[in-house]
Amino acid sequence: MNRAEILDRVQNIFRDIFDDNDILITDETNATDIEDWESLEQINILVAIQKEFSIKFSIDDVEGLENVGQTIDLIEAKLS
Amino acid sequence: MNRAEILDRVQNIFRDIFDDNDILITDETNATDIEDWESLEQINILVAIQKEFSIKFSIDDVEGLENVGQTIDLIEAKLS
Amino acid sequence: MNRAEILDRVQNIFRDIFDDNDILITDETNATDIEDWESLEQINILVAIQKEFSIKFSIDDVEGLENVGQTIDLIEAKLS
Amino acid sequence: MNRAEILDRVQNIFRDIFDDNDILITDETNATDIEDWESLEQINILVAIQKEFSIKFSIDDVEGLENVGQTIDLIEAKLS
Amino acid sequence: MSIEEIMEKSDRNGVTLVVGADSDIGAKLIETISTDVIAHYYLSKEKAEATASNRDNLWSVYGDLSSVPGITEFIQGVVAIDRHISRIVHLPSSPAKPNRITKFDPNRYLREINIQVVSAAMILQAFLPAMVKDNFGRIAMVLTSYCIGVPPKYLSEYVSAKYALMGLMKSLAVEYAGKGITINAVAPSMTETNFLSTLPEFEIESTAKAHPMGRIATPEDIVGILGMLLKQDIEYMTGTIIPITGGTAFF
Amino acid sequence: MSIEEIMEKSDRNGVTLVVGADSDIGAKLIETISTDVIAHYYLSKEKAEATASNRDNLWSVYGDLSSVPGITEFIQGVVAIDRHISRIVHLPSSPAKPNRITKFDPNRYLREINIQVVSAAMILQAFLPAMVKDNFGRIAMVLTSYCIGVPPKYLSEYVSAKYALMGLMKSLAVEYAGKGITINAVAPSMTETNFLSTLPEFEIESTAKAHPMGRIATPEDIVGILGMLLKQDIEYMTGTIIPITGGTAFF
Amino acid sequence: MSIEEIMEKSDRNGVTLVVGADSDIGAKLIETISTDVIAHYYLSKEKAEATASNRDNLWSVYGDLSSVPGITEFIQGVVAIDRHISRIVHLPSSPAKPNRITKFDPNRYLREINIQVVSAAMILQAFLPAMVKDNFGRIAMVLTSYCIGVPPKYLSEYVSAKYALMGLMKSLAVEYAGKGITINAVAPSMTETNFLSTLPEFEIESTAKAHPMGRIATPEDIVGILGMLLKQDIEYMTGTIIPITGGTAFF
Amino acid sequence: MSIEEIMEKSDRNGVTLVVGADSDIGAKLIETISTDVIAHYYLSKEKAEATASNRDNLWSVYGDLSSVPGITEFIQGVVAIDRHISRIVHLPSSPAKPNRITKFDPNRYLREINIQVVSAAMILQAFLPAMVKDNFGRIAMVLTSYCIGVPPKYLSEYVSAKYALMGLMKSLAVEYAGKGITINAVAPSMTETNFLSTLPEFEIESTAKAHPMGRIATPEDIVGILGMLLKQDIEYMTGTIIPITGGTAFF
Repeated sequence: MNRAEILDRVQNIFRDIFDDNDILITDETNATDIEDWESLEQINILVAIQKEFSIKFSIDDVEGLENVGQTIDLIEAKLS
Repeated sequence: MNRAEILDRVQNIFRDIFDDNDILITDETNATDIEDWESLEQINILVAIQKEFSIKFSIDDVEGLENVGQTIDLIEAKLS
Repeated sequence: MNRAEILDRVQNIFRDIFDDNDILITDETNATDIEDWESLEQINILVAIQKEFSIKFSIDDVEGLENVGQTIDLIEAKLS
Repeated sequence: MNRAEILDRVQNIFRDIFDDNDILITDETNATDIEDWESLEQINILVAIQKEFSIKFSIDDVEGLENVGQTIDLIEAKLS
Repeated sequence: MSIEEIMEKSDRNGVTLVVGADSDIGAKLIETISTDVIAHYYLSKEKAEATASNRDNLWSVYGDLSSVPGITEFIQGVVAIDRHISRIVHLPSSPAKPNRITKFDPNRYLREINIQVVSAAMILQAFLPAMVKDNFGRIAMVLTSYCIGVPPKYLSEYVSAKYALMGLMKSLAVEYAGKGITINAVAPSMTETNFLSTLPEFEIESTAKAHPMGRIATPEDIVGILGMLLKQDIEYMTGTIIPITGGTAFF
Repeated sequence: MSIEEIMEKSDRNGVTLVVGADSDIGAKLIETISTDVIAHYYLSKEKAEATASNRDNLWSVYGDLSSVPGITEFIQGVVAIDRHISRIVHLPSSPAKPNRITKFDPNRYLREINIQVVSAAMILQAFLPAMVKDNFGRIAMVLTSYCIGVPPKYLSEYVSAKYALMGLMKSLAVEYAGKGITINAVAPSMTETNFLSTLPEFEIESTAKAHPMGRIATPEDIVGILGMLLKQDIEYMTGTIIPITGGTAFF
Repeated sequence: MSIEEIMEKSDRNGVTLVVGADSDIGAKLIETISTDVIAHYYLSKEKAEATASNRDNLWSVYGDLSSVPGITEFIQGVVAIDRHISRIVHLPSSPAKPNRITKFDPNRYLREINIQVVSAAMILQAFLPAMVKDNFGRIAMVLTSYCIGVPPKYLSEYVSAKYALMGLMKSLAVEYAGKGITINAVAPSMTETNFLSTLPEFEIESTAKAHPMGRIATPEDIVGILGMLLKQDIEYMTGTIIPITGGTAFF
Repeated sequence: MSIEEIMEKSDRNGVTLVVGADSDIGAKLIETISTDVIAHYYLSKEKAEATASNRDNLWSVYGDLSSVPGITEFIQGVVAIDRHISRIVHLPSSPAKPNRITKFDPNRYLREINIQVVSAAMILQAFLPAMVKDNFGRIAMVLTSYCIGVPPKYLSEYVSAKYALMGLMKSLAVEYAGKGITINAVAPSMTETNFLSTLPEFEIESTAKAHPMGRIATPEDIVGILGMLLKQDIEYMTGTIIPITGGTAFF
C-alpha cells in the first residue's frame, strides 16, 4: 500500500472520530490543528489504525508521535 | 383518655412499626425486649405517637425515655 | 466525714483545677457557673476526687452528674 | 572550551553529587550505569552544570536528555 | 493576568442556571445574584410561575428530573430561553428519609439517582460545550457532610446517590480543568431548609443541641460559599469539596 | 473472647457468595477458598455451568444484574440453593470504557448503577438478616483506586458508579457495626484481568511503564487482601477501603 | 442573626496578625487588608522596618521562629503593641528543598518544626484567650497540596512538618468550635513566590507545562481564598483545608 | 513472578526490628513472630534485659528516643547486633494526655516529636539502604484513628505528632516504591494497652459503652493487621493507612 493510500485511510479514521467529514489531514497535521484532539482521541485514532491496518503498536511505537506524518511512517514500517 | 386506652393505642403503633401483631407491651417494656428497637424505630414510634395523639414532643421530653411506661407518662402529661 | 467536710475538700479541688482561689461552690453550682468547666475539667475534677477520697467511680456513677450537690451525694454514697 | 574539558568538569560534578571519586563517565553513560541516578540527582547535576558553566537551561533543553553525551552537546551549544 | 485577558474576561457574567431552586438554599442564592438567572423548580409548577413574575431578569422552568424524558424536556425548556449559560448551581435532591437497607427500594433509589446524578450529567452534557467555546464556566454542586468520613445510619440510598454525584463532580472537574471551567461542591451538615420537613422537630433540636455551635447550618452559611465558588477570579480551584459543618466533619 | 463465644463461632465458615466470578479476580479468589462457594456469573451461562462441574462444593448461578428483574431472579436462584451465606464478595462491573461527558448515555449509566450498586443493595438486603441472626458476616467489595483523590479523565460514568458503591458500602458498614458483620472494600489500581480487553495494549504497557514498580497489579495482589477481609478474627475493621496501588494512590 | 448579634459584631475588625509576611503571599495579603495589620518578618530585619514606614495602620515585628526563645521574644514584641488581635494568618516555612531521607538532618527538621508548628502553637496559645473572651476570631494557615493524597518524592522533612501543622490546625478547630473562632487552612500547589528560588527555573517551567492550566498558582489565587476565610460572616466553616491546585490535587 | 524471583525471595525473613516493644501491642506482636526479632524498649531497662533472656532468637535493646543523642545511641546498639534487618515495626509514643492548647509546652511537644517522628526518620535512614540493596523491606507504623477526620478535643500535641509521623510515612512510601520496600501504617481507635493508664477507668468504660461493638480495640485486633503488612507477598500495598476502629472512623 502506498503512502497516499495510507493517508487516505487515516483521514477517514479522523473524519469518523471527530464526526467531521471536512477534515483534511497532511503530514504536518498535529493536535493543535484539530480541536478536541486530546489524549482520548489520540488513543482512539491509534486503536482504529490498529484495526484498519491489522497491525499492533507497542508503547515505544506510539510514544512521542508528534504529527500525522510520523504516524504514517509508523504504519508503513509496521506494514513492510 | 385513660392510661389503658393510651397503652392500647401505643401498642397498635408498636405492632405497626415492627410488623408484628403479636407484640404485647407493658409499662416495663423497653428496647431490650423487642429486637430491632433501635434509634430509627424509637424515632418512628415517637413520630407516630405525635400523630396519633396530635401532640408535639420537644427534645427534653424524649431524651432519656427508658421504657413504655415513661412514654405513656409523657403522653398523659401532654394530653392533660 | 460529714457533708460540709466533703464540700470543703471538693472546693479545694475546684480551686486547684481552675487556678482560682476565690471559687466558692455550693450544691447548686454547675458547669454554667464556672467558665472553662468543660468535659476536660469535669474529668480532671472526678479524677482528683477519686484520689482525694480514695474511691473509684464507674461510668454509671458519673454519667449525668448535673451539679456539685449530686457529686457530693455520690462521694457520700461511695464512702459509706 | 573543548569537549574533553567539558567532560572533565562534568565528571567532577558527578563525583561530587554521588560522593564517589572513582566515577568515570563517557558520552554513553546514562542513568542505568550509576546507582542512585534518579530524578533528584538529575536535577542536581543540571543545576550544578548551570553554575559550573554559568549557563541556563530551559525545560525544552533538559527534557529527554538520555546520556552524558547529549548533556555535553547541550552545554557546548549553550557555550557557543 | 495580562490586560488582554482581563478585557477578554470583563464581560463574563452570562446567565446563572440554578437547578433545584425549590430548596431554601436555592431561593436564598438567587436573591444574592443580581445578574440574569434561570431558575429550575421541580416541586411545584405554581411556584415556578410565581417566581418568574417577581423579577425581570429571572426566567423559571419547571422540570421533573426523576426520569430521563423529564430531564430531556427540562433541558429543552432551558435551551428555548436561548441565552448563554456561564454558571450552573446544582441542588436537586429528595429530602433524606431514614430507612434500613432491609427496606431498600430499587425504584426509589434509581429515581434519586436520576434527580441528583443523571440530571447533573445531562445538564452539563448540554451546556458545557458552549462554556468551553467561551473558555469560561463556573459549576457548583451541593453534596452533604455525610459524604465526609463516617456517614449516619439508615440513609444508605441518599448517601449512595450523593456519592455518585461526588464522583461525577470530581471526574468532570478533571475533564474540564484547563478549559476555563471550574467544578466544585459544598458539603453542608444539617441545614435549616424546607427539606427538614421529613424529620421530627425533636430530632432537629437534638442535632442543634449536640452541635458545638448550638445550631444547625443556615442557608446563609451555604450561600456565602456557593457565591465564592461562582466568582470569576476564583479560577485555580476545581474538584474541591468544601465542608460547611461548624467543625463536625471535615477531610 | 469468652470460651462460649469461641465455641459459638467455631463453625462459622458457611458459604461464601462470590458475585461477579467472571472476573479473573473472582476466579482467583474462588481457588483460594476451600470451603463452600456459590459463584455468580453474568458474562456467560456456559462458563457458569462449566465451573459448576469442576468442584463438588461449588454451586454456580448465572444472573443478569443489569436490571432489577434480573437481580431479583438471580437472588431467587441463590436462595434456591438453600444454604446459609456467611460471606459475600461483590465484584461485578462493566469494563471501564473512556468517554467524554459529551457522550454521556443515561441508559448505559443506569445499567452500570444496576450492575454495581443496585445488585449490591438487593443482595445484601436479601442475605444480611440471616447474618444478623447468626451474629456473623463478612462482606468485601471491589472498588477502584479512581475512588481515591483525583480520578482519571474520561471515566465519569464508571467513577460515579463506583462512588455510589463506596457510599453504599460505608453506610451499611455503619448500619451493621456491632452485629458481628464487617463490610470493607479494596481499591486496586489497573489490574491484569480480562476486563482490560477494552483498552489497547500500548495503553496498559504505558501504565505499567509509568508505575514505580514497573507493573500493574495482579489478581494475586488483590486476592491476598480480600482473603484477609473475609477472616473471622478480623472483626474490628469495617467501613474501610484498602488501596492496592503500589503507592500511586492512597488516602 | 438577630439585630443584637449584628450590633454586637459590628465592630469586629480588630487587628490582623500576619505571621510570615516575608512570603509573597503574605505581602499580597496585607495589601488586601485595609484594617490594622501587624506583620511578622523573619527573613530580614530591614524589610520589617522598611514596611513599617509604608502604612500608618501597619506595625511590623521581626522574629526568629526557629527556636523557642525566638518565638517567645516575637510574641512579647506583638504583645507590646498592645492591640486586640482578632485574626491570625500563619504562613512561615522554609522553602521546600528536595532531599533523600538518607540525608535526613534531625536538627534541620526540628528547626522546621519550630518555624512552622511550635510557632503556630505558641502564638495561638498567647492570643486565643482574648479571642474567646471576645467570642470572635479567624485563623487561617497555609499548608501545601503535598498534604493531599500522594506526596512528591524527596520532601519528607517538609511534608512531615506541614502534616504536623495540619494536625494542630484540625485539633484546635475542634477545641475552639462554638467559641466564635474558626481555624481553617489553604493547601496550594506550587505557587509563584520568592520561595521558589531554591528550585531551578526549568523545574518550575516543567511543573507549569505539565499543569492542565499551563501555569502554577499565583499569590492572587491564594489570597482570594485566605480573605474569604477571614470574613466575619463565614462562621460555620472550621477545620477545613481548601485545595488550591487547579484540579491537580483534592480530597 | 518468575521462578528466579521466587527463589531469590525465598529466604527473605531476616530480622524484624520492633521499636517500642514496651507497648502491649508490641509485646503481642513479638509473640506472633517466630523468626529473629530485635526488640526495643524505652520505658524500662529491666524489662529490656528480662525479655532478652526469654527467647534465644530475640535480642533486646534499651534506648531513650526522646533526644537525638539517645536515638543515635540506640541505633548504634542495633547496628552492634550486626544482623540484616528486613522488617521494622514502629510503635513508640507517649500515652496521649488531654490538655488545652493554653497549656501547650513546646519542650514536651518537641520531646514527643523526637520519640515518634525523629526516631522513625533516623532509624529508617540507618536501615533502609541495606533493604534497598536486598530489594526487600517491610515497614509498619502505628498511627491513631485521631489522624482520620475530626480529632478529639484537647489532644493537639499528640495528634500533631502523629500527623507528622503520617506525613513521613507517606513520603517515604513514595520514595521507596519500586525498591521492594513497602511502608504502611495502622490507625487504631482506643486500644486496651498499658498506655491507657493515664486515663480514668470511667472514661475508658464510657468509650467502650459508646462504641457500636461495645468494646475498645484489643492488641490482637491490631497485631493481626500488622502481621499482614509484614508479609512478603503483600508487595503492592504501600503508603496506606488501615483504620482499625470498629467502624467509628474511616476514610
